[in-house]
Formats: sequence, structure tokens, C-alpha cells
Amino acid sequence: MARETEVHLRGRLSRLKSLNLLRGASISGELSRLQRQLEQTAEPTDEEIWQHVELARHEDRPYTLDYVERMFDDFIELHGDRSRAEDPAMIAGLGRFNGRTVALLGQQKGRDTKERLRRNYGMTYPEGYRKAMRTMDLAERHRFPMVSLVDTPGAFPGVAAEQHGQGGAIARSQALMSRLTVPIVACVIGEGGSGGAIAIALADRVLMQENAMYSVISPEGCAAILWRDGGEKVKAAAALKPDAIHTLELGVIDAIVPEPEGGAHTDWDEAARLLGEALQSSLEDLSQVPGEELRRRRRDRFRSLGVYSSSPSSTTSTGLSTEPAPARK
Amino acid sequence: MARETEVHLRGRLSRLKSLNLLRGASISGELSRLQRQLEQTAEPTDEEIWQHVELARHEDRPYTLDYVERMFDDFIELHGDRSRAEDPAMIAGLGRFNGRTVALLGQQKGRDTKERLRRNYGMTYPEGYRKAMRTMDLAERHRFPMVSLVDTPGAFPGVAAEQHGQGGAIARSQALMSRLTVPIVACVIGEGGSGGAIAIALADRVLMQENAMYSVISPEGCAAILWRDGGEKVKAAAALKPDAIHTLELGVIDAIVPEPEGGAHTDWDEAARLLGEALQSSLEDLSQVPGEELRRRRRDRFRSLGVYSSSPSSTTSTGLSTEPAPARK
Amino acid sequence: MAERIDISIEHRNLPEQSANEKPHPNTCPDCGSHYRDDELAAKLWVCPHCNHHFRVRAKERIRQLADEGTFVEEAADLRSEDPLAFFDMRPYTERLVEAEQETGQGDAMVIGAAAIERVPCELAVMDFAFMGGSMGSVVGEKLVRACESAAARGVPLVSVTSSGGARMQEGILSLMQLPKTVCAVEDLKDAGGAMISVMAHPTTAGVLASFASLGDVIVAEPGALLAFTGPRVVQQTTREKLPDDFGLAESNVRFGHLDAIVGRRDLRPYVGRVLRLFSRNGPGN
Amino acid sequence: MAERIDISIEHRNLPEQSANEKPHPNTCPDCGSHYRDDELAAKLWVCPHCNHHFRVRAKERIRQLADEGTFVEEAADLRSEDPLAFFDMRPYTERLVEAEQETGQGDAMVIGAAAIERVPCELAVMDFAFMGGSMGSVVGEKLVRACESAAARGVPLVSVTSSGGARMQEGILSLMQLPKTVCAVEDLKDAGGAMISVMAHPTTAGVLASFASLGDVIVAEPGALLAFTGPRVVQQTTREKLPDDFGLAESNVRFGHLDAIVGRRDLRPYVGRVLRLFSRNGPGN
Ligand SMILES: [Zn+2]
Ligand SMILES: [Zn+2]
Repeated sequence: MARETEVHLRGRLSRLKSLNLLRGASISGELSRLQRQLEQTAEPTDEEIWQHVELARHEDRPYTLDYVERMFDDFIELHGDRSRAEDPAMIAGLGRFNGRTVALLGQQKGRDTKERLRRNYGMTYPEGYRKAMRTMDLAERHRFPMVSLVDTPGAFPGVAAEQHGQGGAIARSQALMSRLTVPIVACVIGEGGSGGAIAIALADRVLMQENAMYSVISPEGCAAILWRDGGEKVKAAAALKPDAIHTLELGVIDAIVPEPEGGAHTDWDEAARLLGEALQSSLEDLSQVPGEELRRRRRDRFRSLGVYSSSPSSTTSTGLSTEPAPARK
Repeated sequence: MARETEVHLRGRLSRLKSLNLLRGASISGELSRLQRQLEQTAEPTDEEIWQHVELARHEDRPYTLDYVERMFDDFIELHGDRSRAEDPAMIAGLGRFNGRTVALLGQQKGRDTKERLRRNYGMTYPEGYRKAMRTMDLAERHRFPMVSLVDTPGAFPGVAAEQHGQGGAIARSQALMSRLTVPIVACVIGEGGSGGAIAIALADRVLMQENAMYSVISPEGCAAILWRDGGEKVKAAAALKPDAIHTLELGVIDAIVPEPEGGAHTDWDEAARLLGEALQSSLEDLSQVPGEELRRRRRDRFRSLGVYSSSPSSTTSTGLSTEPAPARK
Repeated sequence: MAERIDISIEHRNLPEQSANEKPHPNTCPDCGSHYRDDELAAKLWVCPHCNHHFRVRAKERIRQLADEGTFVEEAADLRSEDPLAFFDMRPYTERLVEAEQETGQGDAMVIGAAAIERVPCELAVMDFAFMGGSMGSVVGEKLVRACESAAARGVPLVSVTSSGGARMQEGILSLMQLPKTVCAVEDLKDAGGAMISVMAHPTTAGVLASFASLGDVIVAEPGALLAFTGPRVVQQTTREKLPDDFGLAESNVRFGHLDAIVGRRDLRPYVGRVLRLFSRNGPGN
Repeated sequence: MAERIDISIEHRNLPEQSANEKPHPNTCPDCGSHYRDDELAAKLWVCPHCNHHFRVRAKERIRQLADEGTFVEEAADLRSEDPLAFFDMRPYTERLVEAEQETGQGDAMVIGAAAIERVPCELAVMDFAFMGGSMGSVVGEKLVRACESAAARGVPLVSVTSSGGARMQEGILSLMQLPKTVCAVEDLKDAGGAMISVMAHPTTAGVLASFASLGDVIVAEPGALLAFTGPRVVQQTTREKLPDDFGLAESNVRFGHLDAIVGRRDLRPYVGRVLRLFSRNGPGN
């Protein structure tokens, strides 16, 4: 692991020092705390990464509607895709957030068995993404900024979901987000499960809570394929590095939102307060940017993600792209 | 019927004399012929109106794809609503029309029993209107003018169609047409059946073939409600006046497209040539108008439709609005 | 399957009953309880026993929704013409006169400026008592003027619909009220305006297929029939077995067409909340 | 139902077969006929007996589609990095070297300028032979550059996909290739450009859920598996009985997701026709 450690420490140091958001007004108060945590978890062990996965999935962790309840006034939920169905795994709505109307999206898991079944464990059908898309249209028309809370094991892998166009719905939801000219802030508040997550996370600012995870595949799924043994999920998680710190290092997220000591599940009110502050800070930053410029920067942000070299055979030893990433504000 | 006759003759004379389109370059050659026909059918009898209904529904009448075959080069049909289904009652496609790419919409009836069932007798499901809408989006993005051929008894009245949002789909299809900035020409080529027809007929120019019909309700349905006897369809048709001449008089359509002597079913090639000329003439007119202006005029055109008075009790004896209709080009 | 299928945009979606044995209008069709006018009015015309929502007249609906004294009616002088000289069993003009005498209204929609929970808005409320709430030229024109008034004053439009569809006595012109009202709503939206659509029983055919479905937020009253084609015509033409809740608000919300079902007692606060969210003069916007 | 359900974006949608007893690649899996390379190449790698569409390598696909001598490859020098220092049973770097040695290609996509039936276009063609056509940073970057090249030259983009999904060895960065490619296609569309998406077997997971689904026209080859989640994972997680044609092109066209299924022999003229329709320099446009 020697080479990995070196690469990552180097990357981490250089990246963290240049992150704009962490220096932002209202998150800066948390900076020392974050740095303390970063030091504590300087190079997390496999077990520590796995603990993050377990916290991200903790059954007492606050879900989208728990935050909505604490952060929004006059909230109304929007139901249905205006076409075929209402998908309870996807919440859409409008509410007052610090005095202004914002549009909200977010997956919703269930708290007890009955609600889990009803919410399909937070796994969205294409109809859920279509509800999200009509909400985006609504937000765009009325110039409502958008907040998107990501918390899903993934898009639902069922026969009907496939027949109704799961892949196309995820693609088109992203395409629509890339066209909006209103500010969009996304935060992964639990599980950021692959395509099901990115469908509502093509945002101007992408945040992650300290103990959230964001991954292209579940550790279990990855283990089943690469180790041919689903039981190797701890190793797979260590390899995938789905934790907030690694995700930040790779430039995939813009900032980490602190949680109460011990995790969001220990104090929902405090978790909501911290999340609300981070969202507000991001929305304030973005509200200064004209819509077309916002969209331009949003696309450039995602355009810059990826690590590759231009040499005919791979010789670079750093994990960073050999092409400079476009500057972001 | 004395008062009716007087009102209509007066209306017909005043309107026909001021119609722009009939004076348009490539339709003008047909004017004398049209006028001859108008005179022949000066005040059609109940039976004559019913004959129009029967011609509009004639089973040998050319359908949308018959015209497509004769008018378009390089035609490709677009299938599916990208969401739940493919509706064979609605044709969508792209093709070269006189050298330029246009987007086509049109209902399609079946020629034999098997195809009739497959095409659902030209009665569209919500999925058909959603396919139409995605085609409109495509046309708008690529600046393709649109041609819409209307030929439907109506939107399908079934349980699934209702559950999938027939009313909302018709409303949203119209809304999208009202937002487009590309030229749209619609022509009723057979039955213009109520909501199912208007869903794809919110156009800059609305034409009707000589023997087509356009109505808010089928004569049979009207008879069943108002006469409490579906057999009174001839009387109902006479009351509804769904024929092209009456529809033109009311300002609902902009011009009548001539058919071959005896009706379109007698000579498909000639019917296609005449339709193609009318479409081309309209598209040429419209191509001069900037997109935003086109949309403004399109909305104003429909905004002006309706006949009412502003007096507290109705005293006007003419069938024309007491408010002047906005000028149209 | 017959080759010709007739589709009615104007199908009267009334409960099954013959004209001869109409129950008393104040008898609850769901539970049979009977009330005096003042009893029902005090309960917003909702059956206190079983929650059945009686139809309410336009002016009564406005009383229930608008802040007292805020409603100012517009375009009250518009009257239907008879462009087709339509005559079935009786002349259309006669039906119009009778409807106005019976209802005290000029046509099936009332529009005007109002405030709900102190947020200014424009109201457009249909009245089923006037020829089944059918939409002809006057309803279309009034809806357009309501959109224009809302845009001019920069306030949201709240529509409350109750309609059997287009008014076939105006022929093709009644169908044209669909695109006409659609264009008006789109103009309002282009001007940055919002529209809240409240669907009351029944919202069907041409009204469902035009402006009523274009609300930024769409809600319905419990038990309301919301269908493009009503159950009887669907049954007759397709011979399909209809689900028990065919076309009802409860079915529509399940199929994704409604944001919510809102009982009449909650309607005023709900609309107030939505108005605050869309109000351009609200704090922070 | 287990409370935790695992969803793989990288599920290898290979036909059922163990690594040990792979049939010969030139044996038709549908009818068992066996062919020499030159026989299949002459038939565009379509079984002359049963119409089974064999997978074709990227360069072969380009030979089939592009006018002879018109293809000019771009960005051929891009190579994957190993940002996560990913190590499962073997290091990712080792897998990459091996894939390049086996396929003679730098990664799973080839892009470049070309003409099809004399209409200039940009081609982006995936190669399943390179790590299952998985999309990592290089595939994402190449697709972006293809979009940029198409926009710069004012020509349509034609993509031909064949992919098991995102390349999990690049972790979250592989997921980010979804929004990255989506943004590139939207940029192309904003520039007035068109995109034609041809889905070959298999087009799944992250590729289906990003650029491949955004074509102005979307077609697929017969029998191609087009699914966000492949049949094995769906079966395992939901225990649903799968329809026989689950996820196949034939099912997708029925459910409204494809404009057409186009056999390989018709693909070149079909794409040529679409290109003429979208070509901005065509007559009359
Ligand atoms: Zn009752
Ligand atoms: Zn074979």
C-alpha cells in the first residue's frame, strides 16, 4: 500500500488546500473540526472505510423528509409523474428555505418495514425520475433554486423498471439538470448509489455528509464480481473508496458537510442544522452567478472529472489527471 | 331555417372575400374551382353535410402514410414515447419535403381489419401524444418545420388510456405546440375528432381538405345526447356543421385544400399533389416569420376564436364576434 | 368491436339517475343523510356524516376561498352567442336564457381578482349548474381574461373547475376553446405567472384536456371524477370492466396525475400555502 | 425480501458460460454454425444461417460504416490511469496492459472524423473486447472529444455502443463519466448538432444511463441486450420471473425506447439517410 498512501496523501494535501468551498463563509467555522477529522482518519484502514459504509446505511440515520421537516417552511410535496405513476421512493416538493422558495428532490427510504416496502427501500423507478424532471421544469420556469438530497442504494433493478426505461430516465434526468439555469445544490446524505444517485446529482455544488458514501457499485456487488465472493465486501469497499474524504480528494464533491459527533443518527436536529448551513452557504454563493454562466460552469465542472494520460503507454505515477482541470469557483 | 341561412350566407360572403390564404400564390390557381364548389354547396342541405361526413370517413380515403409515401423523401419513422409504449395510431417521423427536412405528425387508421386493430382505428393513446411531443421537441431543437395531418375519430376512450392521463396528454401536447418557434402547418385530412384532433392541430396554419370534417363531437355522439337517439346523426351533423366550408366561415381554419373530383379516395396521387402544394405554400409563407413572432401570432390566432357579446343580455343577431378579431397574415 | 366508435367530449358525467326521480339536492348521495341549506353551508357543503363533497356553486366557492370582501368580479357582462344557430330539441338561445334565469349567472364561469390568506391572486371558478359547466366561447374568453389579469397584476391564477366538457351547441368553436385557453395559460407562464388548478367534481373532457391540466400545482377534491371520457362512454365503447374507482381523484393520484387530494375544509389553507410559495413578492424572492 | 439489495452498474451481461468452456468465437451461439473469419467478415459478422449478430470490434465496425478511407482517428493516445490504485485479485494497471496487448487498442472506445454515404460525421465506436466495453475516464473523455469535434465541424455524431457499464476499477470517477458525457451531448445539442445512437449488444448500465440514451434518433441491432440492470441481477434481487425477451432490443422497441431495430446489413444506408436529414448543409436547409 506504500505507493497508494503516498499518492493519496499528496493528492489530499494539494486538493484540500485549494478547495474554495471549505473556505466559504459559513462552513469555515467547521474547518478546524474537519481538519481534525481528516487527520484522525489520515489514511483510513479497510475497517474504517467499512464503518463509513455502515454509518451511511444506519437505520436511524435521518432521511430526506426528516431534513425537510426541520429545514423548510410551507412545504408542499408534489406527487406523480403526470403520466403513469407516483413513486414514493422519490420526494419532490416546494418549500421555503431561509425565506425563499426552493424546489426539493430526494430519495426517501422507509423507517419501518411497512414504509420500507412502500418506499421500495429508496430505490427509484423511472417514474420517480420523471417526477423529478417535471419538478426541475417547474423550478426552471419559476426561477426556484434546487436542493437535491441523495440517498439511495441505486435505481430499482426490476422487470417493470427496465420496461419503463430506467436507463433512459436516468440519462434524461441528468440531461435536464445540465440544462437548468437555476442554482442546484446536491448533497449525498446517506447512500449515493450509482446511476440512481447521479440521476439527481448533476449539480453546481455537490456535497457529502461526513459519513455518507458515494459509489459506482455497492461493495457487495463489486465483491461478487471481482472477488467472485459477495462476502469480500470489506475489501471491495476499501478498493472502491466510497467515503467522503476520498471522494473529495478525487474532485468529485466540493465539500464535506459535518455531522454531529458520532454520526447524523445521534442528533437529527443538529444534523439538519449543519446540513441547512451548508446548503444555505452554497445557495448564497451561487445566487450571484447569472443563469447561463451557472450552467456553463456546471457542465465544465463535470467535464473536468476523470483521470487519464495522453502518453501512448501509461507512465504517470500520480493519481491526478495530466490535463489541468478547468478552474472552478 | 330562414334566420340561419341568412346569417351564414352573410358570414360566408364577408369572410371568404377577406381570406388571405386563398389568395396565396400557389393556391390561387384553385380559387375559381373552389368558388364554383362553394356556389354549388351554397347552403348545404342536411343530407349534403352528411355526405361530407361519409366522405371524410370513406374507407378508401388516403391516410397519413399514403401521403407521406407520395410527398416525402428519405422518410424515417420515429417510434415510441421513450417512456412506456409505442402507439401505432400516431405516426411521427422526419423526411425531406421539397428539399428540406420537416417533422411529420399524423394519426393513422388501418386499411384492413388487422391493421385497423393494430392502429386502433386511428384513436390515439396518451403515449401517442407523448411520442408527438418528443417529436416536437426534436423539431424545435433542429429548427425543422412541422406538418401535422389530422385524421382521428378521437382520442381513445379506454380504461388504460384514462389511467395513463389522456386529458393531461392532450392538454400538454397543445401547450407544447403553443411554445414552439418553428412553423407548424396542420391539415385535417379525414376526421378531425375533437380533443384527439386538436392535440396536434395547434398550428400556424390550419387547413382542411374539401371533404374532411372537424367537430367537437361525432354526429352520433351528439345525437345520442341531445336527441337521446343515436340514429338522429344526420340531424346532429347538420346542427354541428363539421364540414370544411362552415369551419372556414367560423374562422377556425385558414383555407380549404381541394381534392380530386369525386373525393380524395378517387385519386391518391392527385390528392397528394394538391395537399403537397397547399402545405408547401403555407410553409413558404411562414418561413419568412421570425420564430418568436410566429409563436406570438399562433397564440393570437387561437385567442381570437370564439363568438360572444359583451351586453348583459344577448341581442346580437349575427354569428360573428362583436369584438374584432386580431389581424392575421 | 364495431368499426365506428363514437367519442363524446360532452358526456354528462352525472351519477346514474333519471330526470324524473332526482333525489333532493341536499340529500347526501353517499349516505342518505339530509340537511338544510344552512347546515350544509356551515360545513362548506361537505356531508358531516360521510365526508361526501356536494357540488358548490361558483359564488359559494369564492366565498369559501377568498378573504372576505376581496373578490372583485371581472367580465361579468360576457354572454354566449349562437354562432351555429344551433337547434336540437330546443334552440340553444332558449337554453341559455333558461340557464341564466335558473342560476343567476351569465355563463358557466366566474372570474375576478381576490386575495386568499392575504395573498393576492386571480380566481376563475366554474359553475356546473350552468349547462353542466360546459365550456363555450364565454368560458374560454373568461379564462383567457383571468390569465391576462393575473399576468398584468403579477399574481398567480387559481382555477376551480367543474365541467362536463365542451359546449357542443357551439360546435367547432367550443373545441377551439381548448387551444385558446391553453395559449392563455402559456402566455401567463411566459410572463412568470403561476397557476394552481383545483379540480372539483366533475372535471372532464375538454376542460381536463386543456387549461385545467396545466396547473403548476394540480389538486382535486376527494371523490371528484376527473376523466377525459366518462365511465359510461368508456364502458359502452370498449365493453371493458371498469375499476371501481375509475376516473376518480383517488385513482388519478395513484396514476401520477395529481399533486394531492385536498378536502374542502383544508383547501383554503392549502391554496394559501401554495400562493405564498409562488408569490413573487414574498420574502426573499 | 432481503432488506439490503445490491445493484451493480457493472454486471457483465455475457451469455451464460464458464471461463473454461468458452465456445469458439466464430461458432454461432444461436444455431451452432461455424465459420471462418473471412466468411463472417464478408457477411458483416452476421450469421448467414440464422441472422445472429456477432459482436464486432470497433475498427471492423468503422470499416462497415464509414466510406472507405474517410476515417481519421482522434485522441488515440489517451490511456487510463489508476487513480484509486485499484487492486482486487490483480492490479487494475495489469488488467489495462493485458487488455491493450490483447485488443491492440488503448481503451474501449475509438473516435474520429468520417463520412457515411458521403455525409461527413463524427464516429464514436465502443469495443466490448476491451474490458467488456466498460466506461472509465478514457471512454468518457473520448466521447466528450467526439462531441466537441462534431460541434466544431458542424456535423452529426454517430455513436455505436457496446458496454457492460461503468468501469468499477476507477471507482466513483467511472460514475462521473455519466454526467460528463451527458453534459457533452447537451453541449453538442446546444450547438445545433445532432446525435444518432446505435446500440449494439450489449448496451447496458452506465452507458445506457448516459450518452447512449440521448440520441436524437436511437436504433439498435436485433437481439441486442439493452438494460440498465441485466437479467441475472434482476432475477437475483427481485426473484421475478423474467420475460423471454427481457431487455432485448425487441422488447425495448415495444416499450417505446427505440426508433427502430436495424439489421447490420441495413445499418449503413439507414444511418446515411438519417445523416442526410440532419445535415445542416443539405439542400434547402
Ligand atoms: Zn353523507
Ligand atoms: Zn446462426
